[in-house]
Amino acid sequence: MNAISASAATKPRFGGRSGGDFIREYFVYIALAALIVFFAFASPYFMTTQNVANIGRQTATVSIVAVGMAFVIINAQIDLSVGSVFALCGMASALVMQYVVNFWLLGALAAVAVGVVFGFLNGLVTVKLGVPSFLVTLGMLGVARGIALLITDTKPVLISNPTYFQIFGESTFLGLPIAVIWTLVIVAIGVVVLHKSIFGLRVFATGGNPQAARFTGVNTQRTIISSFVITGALVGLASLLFTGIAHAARPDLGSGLELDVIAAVILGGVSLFGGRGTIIGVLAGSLIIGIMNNGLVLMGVSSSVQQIIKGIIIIAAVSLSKKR
Amino acid sequence: MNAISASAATKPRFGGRSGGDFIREYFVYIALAALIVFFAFASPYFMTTQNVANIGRQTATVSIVAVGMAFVIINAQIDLSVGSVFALCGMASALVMQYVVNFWLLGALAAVAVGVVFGFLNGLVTVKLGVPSFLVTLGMLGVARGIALLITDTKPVLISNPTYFQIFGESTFLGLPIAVIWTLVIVAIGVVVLHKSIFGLRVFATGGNPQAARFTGVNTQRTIISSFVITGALVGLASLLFTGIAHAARPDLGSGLELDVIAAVILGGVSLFGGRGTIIGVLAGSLIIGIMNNGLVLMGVSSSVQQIIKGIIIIAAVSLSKKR
Amino acid sequence: MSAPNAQSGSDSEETGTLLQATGLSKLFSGIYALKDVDFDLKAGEVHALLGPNGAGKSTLIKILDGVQPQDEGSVEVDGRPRTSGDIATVFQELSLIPALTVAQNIFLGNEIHNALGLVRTGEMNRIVKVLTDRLGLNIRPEEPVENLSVASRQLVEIAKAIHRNARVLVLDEPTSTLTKADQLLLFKSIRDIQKAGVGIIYVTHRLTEVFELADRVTVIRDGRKVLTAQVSDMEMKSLVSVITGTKTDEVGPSAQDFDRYVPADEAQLTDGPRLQVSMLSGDRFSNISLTVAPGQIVGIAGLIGTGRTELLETIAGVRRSSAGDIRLDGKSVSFKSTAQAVSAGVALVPEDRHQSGVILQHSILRNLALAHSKALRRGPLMDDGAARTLVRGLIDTLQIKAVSMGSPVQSLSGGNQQKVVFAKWMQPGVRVLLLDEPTQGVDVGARQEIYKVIHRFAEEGAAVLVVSSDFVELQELCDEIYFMTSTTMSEPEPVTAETTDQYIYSALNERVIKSHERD
Amino acid sequence: ATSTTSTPQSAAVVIDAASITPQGIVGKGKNGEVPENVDALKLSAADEAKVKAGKFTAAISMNTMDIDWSRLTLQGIQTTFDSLGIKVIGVTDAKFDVQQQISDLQNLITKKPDVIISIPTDDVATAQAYKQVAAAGIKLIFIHMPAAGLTYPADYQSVVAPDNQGNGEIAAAALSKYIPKDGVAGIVDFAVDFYTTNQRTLRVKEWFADNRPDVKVKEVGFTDTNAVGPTTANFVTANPDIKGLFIIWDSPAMQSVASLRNAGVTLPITTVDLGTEDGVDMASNGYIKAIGAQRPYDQGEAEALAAANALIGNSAPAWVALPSVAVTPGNLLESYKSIFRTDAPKEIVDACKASGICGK
Ligand SMILES: Nc1ncnc2c1ncn2[C@@H]1O[C@H](COP(=O)(O)OP(=O)(O)OP(=O)(O)O)[C@@H](O)[C@H]1O
Ligand SMILES: Nc1ncnc2c1ncn2[C@@H]1O[C@H](COP(=O)(O)OP(=O)(O)OP(=O)(O)O)[C@@H](O)[C@H]1O
Ligand SMILES: [Mg+2]
Ligand SMILES: [Mg+2]
Repeated sequence: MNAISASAATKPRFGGRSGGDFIREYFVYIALAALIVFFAFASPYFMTTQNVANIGRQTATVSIVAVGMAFVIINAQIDLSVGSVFALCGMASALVMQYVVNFWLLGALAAVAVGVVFGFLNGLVTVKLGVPSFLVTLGMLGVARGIALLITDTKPVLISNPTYFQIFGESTFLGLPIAVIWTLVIVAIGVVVLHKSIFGLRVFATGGNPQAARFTGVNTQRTIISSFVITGALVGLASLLFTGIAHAARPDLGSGLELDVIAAVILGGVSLFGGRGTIIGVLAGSLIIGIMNNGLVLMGVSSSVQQIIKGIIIIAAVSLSKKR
Repeated sequence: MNAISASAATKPRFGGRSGGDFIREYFVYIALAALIVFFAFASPYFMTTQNVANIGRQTATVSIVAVGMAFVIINAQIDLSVGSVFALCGMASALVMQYVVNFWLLGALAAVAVGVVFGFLNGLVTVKLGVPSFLVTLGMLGVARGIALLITDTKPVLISNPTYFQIFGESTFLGLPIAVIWTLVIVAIGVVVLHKSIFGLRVFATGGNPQAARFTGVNTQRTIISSFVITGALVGLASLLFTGIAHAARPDLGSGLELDVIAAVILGGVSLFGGRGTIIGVLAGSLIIGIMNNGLVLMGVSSSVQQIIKGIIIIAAVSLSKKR
Repeated sequence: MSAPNAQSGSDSEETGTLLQATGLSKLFSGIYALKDVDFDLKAGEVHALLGPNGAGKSTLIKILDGVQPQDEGSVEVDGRPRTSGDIATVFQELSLIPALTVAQNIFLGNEIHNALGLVRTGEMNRIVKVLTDRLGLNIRPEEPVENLSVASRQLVEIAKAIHRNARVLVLDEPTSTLTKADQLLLFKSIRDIQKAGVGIIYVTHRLTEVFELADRVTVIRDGRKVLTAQVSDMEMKSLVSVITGTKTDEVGPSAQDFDRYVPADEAQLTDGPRLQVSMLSGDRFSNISLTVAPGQIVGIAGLIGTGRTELLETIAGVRRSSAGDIRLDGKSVSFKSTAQAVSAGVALVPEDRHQSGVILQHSILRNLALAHSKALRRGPLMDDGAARTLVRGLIDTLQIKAVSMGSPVQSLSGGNQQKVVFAKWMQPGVRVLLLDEPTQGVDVGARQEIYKVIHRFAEEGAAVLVVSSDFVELQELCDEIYFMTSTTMSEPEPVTAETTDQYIYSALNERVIKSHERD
Repeated sequence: ATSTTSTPQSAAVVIDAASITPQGIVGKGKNGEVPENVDALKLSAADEAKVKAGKFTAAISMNTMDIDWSRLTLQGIQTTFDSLGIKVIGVTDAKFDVQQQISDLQNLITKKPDVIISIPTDDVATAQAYKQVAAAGIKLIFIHMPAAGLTYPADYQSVVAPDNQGNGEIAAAALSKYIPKDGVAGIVDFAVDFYTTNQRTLRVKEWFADNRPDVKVKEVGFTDTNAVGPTTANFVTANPDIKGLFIIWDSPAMQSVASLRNAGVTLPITTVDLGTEDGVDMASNGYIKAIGAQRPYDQGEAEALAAANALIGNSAPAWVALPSVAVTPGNLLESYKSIFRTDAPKEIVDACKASGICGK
C-alpha cells in the first residue's frame, strides 16, 4: 500500500472531541442533574420519598407517550393527536368495563386497541395518501376529540374495578408506584427495540434518508406505520395509568399533551428532522419537564411565572445542548 | 446547436400536464368552492350579505397571521407562539392607551412593537443558538402567556378610543368590513413580497436548501429572522382587529390560534419542509377553515361533530391536493 | 465473504450472459429518458456504460436495479425475471444513513439477528472488518457514517454492494470524488470480484478508466443506444466522437490547445495578484500560501482529506481562518459570511452540489434568479421578464439540457445540474472563482464546454483557483499547479507538456511521504 | 337579515333587581343537602384564639387562575386567613386540566398543610386525589361542589358554594322580560359536561319551562372558551327569530357582544358573573341587561372560616350556600362594591354617567 491510500484511510476521527463537545452531547443529563440539585436546595420537600414517588407518577404519562413519539419523530414524522386519542382510549376502556364486562383485561385491551387503531390510521393516511403527518394527526386530533365528546355526550364515565386500579393505578412494586414500574418497563423495551433491534435500525434509516432506505430494501411505509401504531398503543397504556388512579374517564382530557411530549422528545436530543435520537435522552427530557412542574409548585411560584420560567428553561436547555 | 440542446429545445414546455394533475395542483381552490356550494345549499343564511361579511370578519385573524406564518414555514421554520403573543400584543395596546396616552396610533404601535420584539427574539434564538424553532417558539408560547397574565394579574384591560374602534374594528370601506380590508391589504402585500421581491426569493431559497442559499450569498439568518419579525408584526395587527371590536384586551385569548393558522397554511399548499407555497393558497386555506366554522354552526351541527368533520376535511383536502 | 456461485465453465462464452435487458423505455413527463434500449452483461465482465449528461445512464441503472419501474421492456438475470437480491447498485447520489454505523449501513436490510429480531452487532462488525480488510480500507465498522469523508463514504457504499453477494454490481460514477490512489484501490477490488464471476456495469465520464478497466462498452445518447463494442476495438478519439455525436476530426480541443501558461510573476508585474493567501490556517489545513493573478488558472493537487475543500471554503467566507491573511487585489479581507464574499466578487462552485450548489426542488429559473438577483433587482422587487431572458441566455450558452427553465433542478441529470451551478456565477463582478471538483460527473462534451466557460472567466480577468482530484483535468486546465498536504504548500509549478497526470501523481506522492517523515 | 329586535323595545324595559332575585337559595347541595347560611361559620372569640394559637398552614388548589373569579376568591380566603394567623403555603392552578390538578394535589400533600381548600376541575376524575388528601389527615374544604364519593364529614369538612341555580334563575327571569309572547330565547352554553355549569343552564331552561312555556329555547354549544364570538354570531345568523340570549360566563358573553356588535346585530343578553367588561357594557346601556352574579370574595371568606372551623375540630355545615346577586343597571354600582369590596372602576362609573341609566 502506498502513502496516498494509507493517508486516505487513516484520517483522524472527528478531530479529538473536546470537553465542550462532551458537555453539549450530554447536556440533557447535566440540565436534569442541575434542576434536581437546584430544587433540592430550594424546597425541603423536594427530596422526600413521597415527592420522588409523586414525580415518578406525574411524569409517567409523558414519559410513556414520549417513548412512542421518539419512534415517530426519528422517522421524521410527528403525532399531534396523542392528547385526544389519550382521552378516547380512556373512554373506551371505561365504557367497555361499564357496558360490556367489568373485567380489567378487557378494559385495558379496549384502550390499547383504540390507540392502535388511531395510530394505524395516522400512519396509513400519512404514507398511502402522502399527506404530511403534521396535518393527518392535526385532523385526527379533532376526530378523536369529537368522538370522545360525542360518545357520552361529554359526560365522564366511572370505573369500578379494584384489580384494574391495582394494576394500573395504586399498587406499588419493590416500593415503587406501579406507574413508575410501567414507565421503566416501557423505557427498557423502547431502548431494546430502538437501539438493538432490526426494526430500530430501520426507523433510523427511514428517518435519516428515506430514499436510500427504500433503495436498500427497507419497507419505509411499514416502518412509519409501525411507529405510529407503537405510539398509539403507548397512548392507550398511558390512558390506563390515568383512569387507574382517577377511577373515571373524561372526554376532555389530555389537551396539550402533544406539546409536553414533543418538548420532552426534542429536549431529549431527538432531531425533529429525523434519523437521530435516544430513548434514554427522551426519558431525561420528560423528567426535566416533570421536575419543573413539580419543583416550581413546591417552591410556591405563581402559575404565570411558572409558564415564563418553563419556557425559558426549555429554550436554554436545548440551546446549550448539542445542535439540531 | 448540437443534438443535445436541440432535443431539449423541442420538448413541450410543460410536458403535457394531465387533467388529474391540474385538479391536484388547484385542489385548495376546488375544495373551497365545493364547501361554498355545499353550505349555500345546506343553509339559507349562508349566502346572505351579512353572513358573508361575518365570514370575512371571522377569518381575518387567521388569514393575517397565516400570511406571516407562510413566510416562516416556507423558511422551514415554525412559530407556535402566535396565540400567546396575540394576547400579549392586545394587552400592550390596551395598557398603553389606558396608562400612557389614549391615542389610537400609539396603541397600534405598541401592539405591533410587542409582536416585532417577540418575532425578533424567536428568530434570533433560532438562528444564533441553533435551537429548532419548534422548541424556541414553544418556549416563547409560555413566556408570552405568562407575561400577559402577570402584567395585570389576569385582569382584562378596557379600551375606549372611538378612532381606534373605527380603524381596527367597526367601520366599513367600500361596503366591506374594515377587517376584510385589512386582510386584503395584507394578502396583497404578502403576494408582492413573497412572490415578486428579492426577499421572497431568498425566503424560498433559505427554506429550500439553506446551505445552498448561503453558498449563493444569501444571508439566511437575516431572512429567517425577518420572517419571524413579519409574523410578529402581523400578530400585532391581528390583535388590533380583535381589541378593536372587543373594546378590551384579555390575557387568556388566542390559545390554540397557532394550530388554526398552521392548518390554514399547510392546507393552502405550503410545504412544512420549506421552500414551497403561495400566499393565495394560504388565503384559500384560511377561508376553508373559516367557512367550515361558520357553515357548520349555521347548519346547527353540534360542536363535537364539528370537530370530527373539520378533522376529516383537513385530511381529505390535503390528501386530494398535490403532495407534500 | 465468498463469491456467488457464478455459472461455471459449463457455459460457453456466448451463453455466459448474466443479465439481459430488452426494449427498455422510460418516459418522464411525456419525454423519453430511455427509448427501446437493449443491454446485456456477461458474467465476470466489466461493461462500461457511457454517454453525455442526461443520456439516461442513471435511469437505465435504476431500472435494472428495480428502484424505478420501466414503462416498457424486461430485465432478466440468468434467464429469469430479475429478483431483488440479484443486483447491487452504488447510485450516483450516495445512499447511506448518516446516523448509522458503517456496519449497520452495510447490513441494512439484511441484518444478522437472533430469534427475537435483535441485531447481533458484534457479529456484524466482525464480518465488516474482514470485508474492509480484504478491500484494503481502513474504516472502523462501528464508526457512524456521518463522521466519514465523502470519499470514505463512497468506499463504504462499494463495500456494501460487494457485501450483498449480488450477481451484478453496478457502479454509477464511483470515481467522481475519488483521487488516483483511491481509484486504484477501487480498481483492485473490482478486478477481485470480477474474477469471482460477478458482472460489473461501470458508469463513468473519465474515459481513460474505460481503457484501463472495461471489457466492453455501451454508449447511449438521448435515451437511445448508439453503440456496443469491445473496448479493444475502440480508441479514445472514436469513443469521444460516439459519445458527443460529432465526427472524429471535430473532437474538442486537446490539452495542448489550452497550454497557455501565464507566468505568475509576469502577471503580477502588470496588475499585482488578484488573490493572495499567506500562511493561512483553518479547519484541517495550516500555513498555506498561494497567489493567483487576474486571468490565471491555478490548480491545487492534493490528497483527499488534506483540507482543500476547507481551504476554498475559508477563502469564500464559509469558514473562519485561525491565522494568516487573505488579500483581494492587495486589500486584506476577512469575510464574515458568504454573502460578503459574494458581494466582493468571490464565488465558489462547491464540491457537493446537492448540499451546497443548488436547491434541488426549485426550478432552474429560481436557482439562477437568486444568484443573479443583483442584476435583476428593481428596488426591492425582481424583474421577472429580465430574469427569464437572462436565464434563457444562460441555458443556451451552457447548453443545459432541460425541459424548460421551470423544470426543477432535481429532474436534470448530474452533469446538467453542475452546469446550473456554473451558470449561477456567469455574472459580471466575479473577481475570484473558486472551483472544487468542477467537472464532477460532467460528460466529455460538456466538460469541454465548462473548460471554455472557465477560460472565459479567466479571460475576463477573474482569478481562478481549481481543486480537482482528476489530475488530467488539472493538467488540461491550469497554468500552474500547487501541491498541497495538510501542513504544506509547494511553490507553484508551471504546467507544461511534461506535466502528465502520472507526473502529478508521483510528485504529490513524494511530497506526502516527505511530510510524513517530517512528522 | 338584520335583527328584528328594536332598540326602543329594549330601552323600554327597566328591570327591577328585586323582581328577579330568587327567594332564598334556589338549589340544593350536590348530594341533596339543605343549604346553610354563612352565619353558621362564625367563630367565637375563644375559637378565634384557638385558631391563632394553632399556627396552621393551608394550601389552595384552583381549577384556573386566569379569571377575576379566582382572584377574588383567593383575596377573600387570604384576607381571612391573615386575620386568623393561618399561613398559605401553596396555591396551584390546574388550567382546567384534570391530570394537572391531580398532580397539584399530590404536590400540595407533600407540603403537609393542615387544610386544603379546592375547587375540583371535575368532580369525578379528581375524586381519588381528594381521597388521598383526606387519607393524609389533611382537612378539606370544597369550593362549589364535593368530589364524587367523598363523605362528609369524614373525608371533607364543608362545601361552600354560590347558589348556582339562583344565578341561572336570575339570568332567565331577566331575559324573559325581553322575549315577547311565543318568542325565541337562545342559550350559548359550554358544551362539556361540568356540574356547576350544568346547574346554571339547567335552571335557565327549567325556569322558562315553568314560567314561560310559550317561549321556545334554542341552544348552541362551544368547546373553545376563547373563540365564542364567531359561534354566537353564526348561531344568531342562522336563527334570526332569537330575541335574546343567555350566555354562560362573562368572558364568552363579552366575546359574543363584540362579534354581534360588529355584525350589526343588537340583542339583549344575560349572563352569570360580574366583571369589569360586562359591567361597563351594562352601564353604557349595551347588550348585557342583567347578571346573575356570585360573590367570590364573600365565598372566599366563608371558605376560610369553614377551614378554620375544621382545623379546630368544630363541625361546619356540609353545604354552605351564598345567595346570588341580581345585577342590573339599577344596582350595578352598589353590587359591584359589595361583590368586589372596592368601588366600581372609573370605566364603569364613567359609562354610568354617560348613559344615565345607573341607579334607576
Ligand atoms: N425523476 C425525473 N423526473 C423527470 N425527468 C427526469 C427524472 N429523472 C431523470 N430525468 C430526465 O431523464 C433524462 C436522463 O437522466 P439520467 O439521470 O438518467 O442521465 P445520466 O445519463 O445519468 O446523466 P449524468 O451523466 O449527467 O448523470 C434527463 O433528461 C433527466 O432530466
Ligand atoms: N476526519 C474528518 N473530520 C471532519 N470532517 C471531515 C473529515 N474528513 C472529511 N471531512 C469532511 O468531509 C468533506 C469532504 O472531505 P474530503 O476529504 O473529500 O475533503 P478535502 O480534503 O477537503 O478535499 P477534496 O474532497 O477536494 O479532496 C469535507 O468537507 C470535510 O469537512
Ligand atoms: Mg447519472
Ligand atoms: Mg473536498
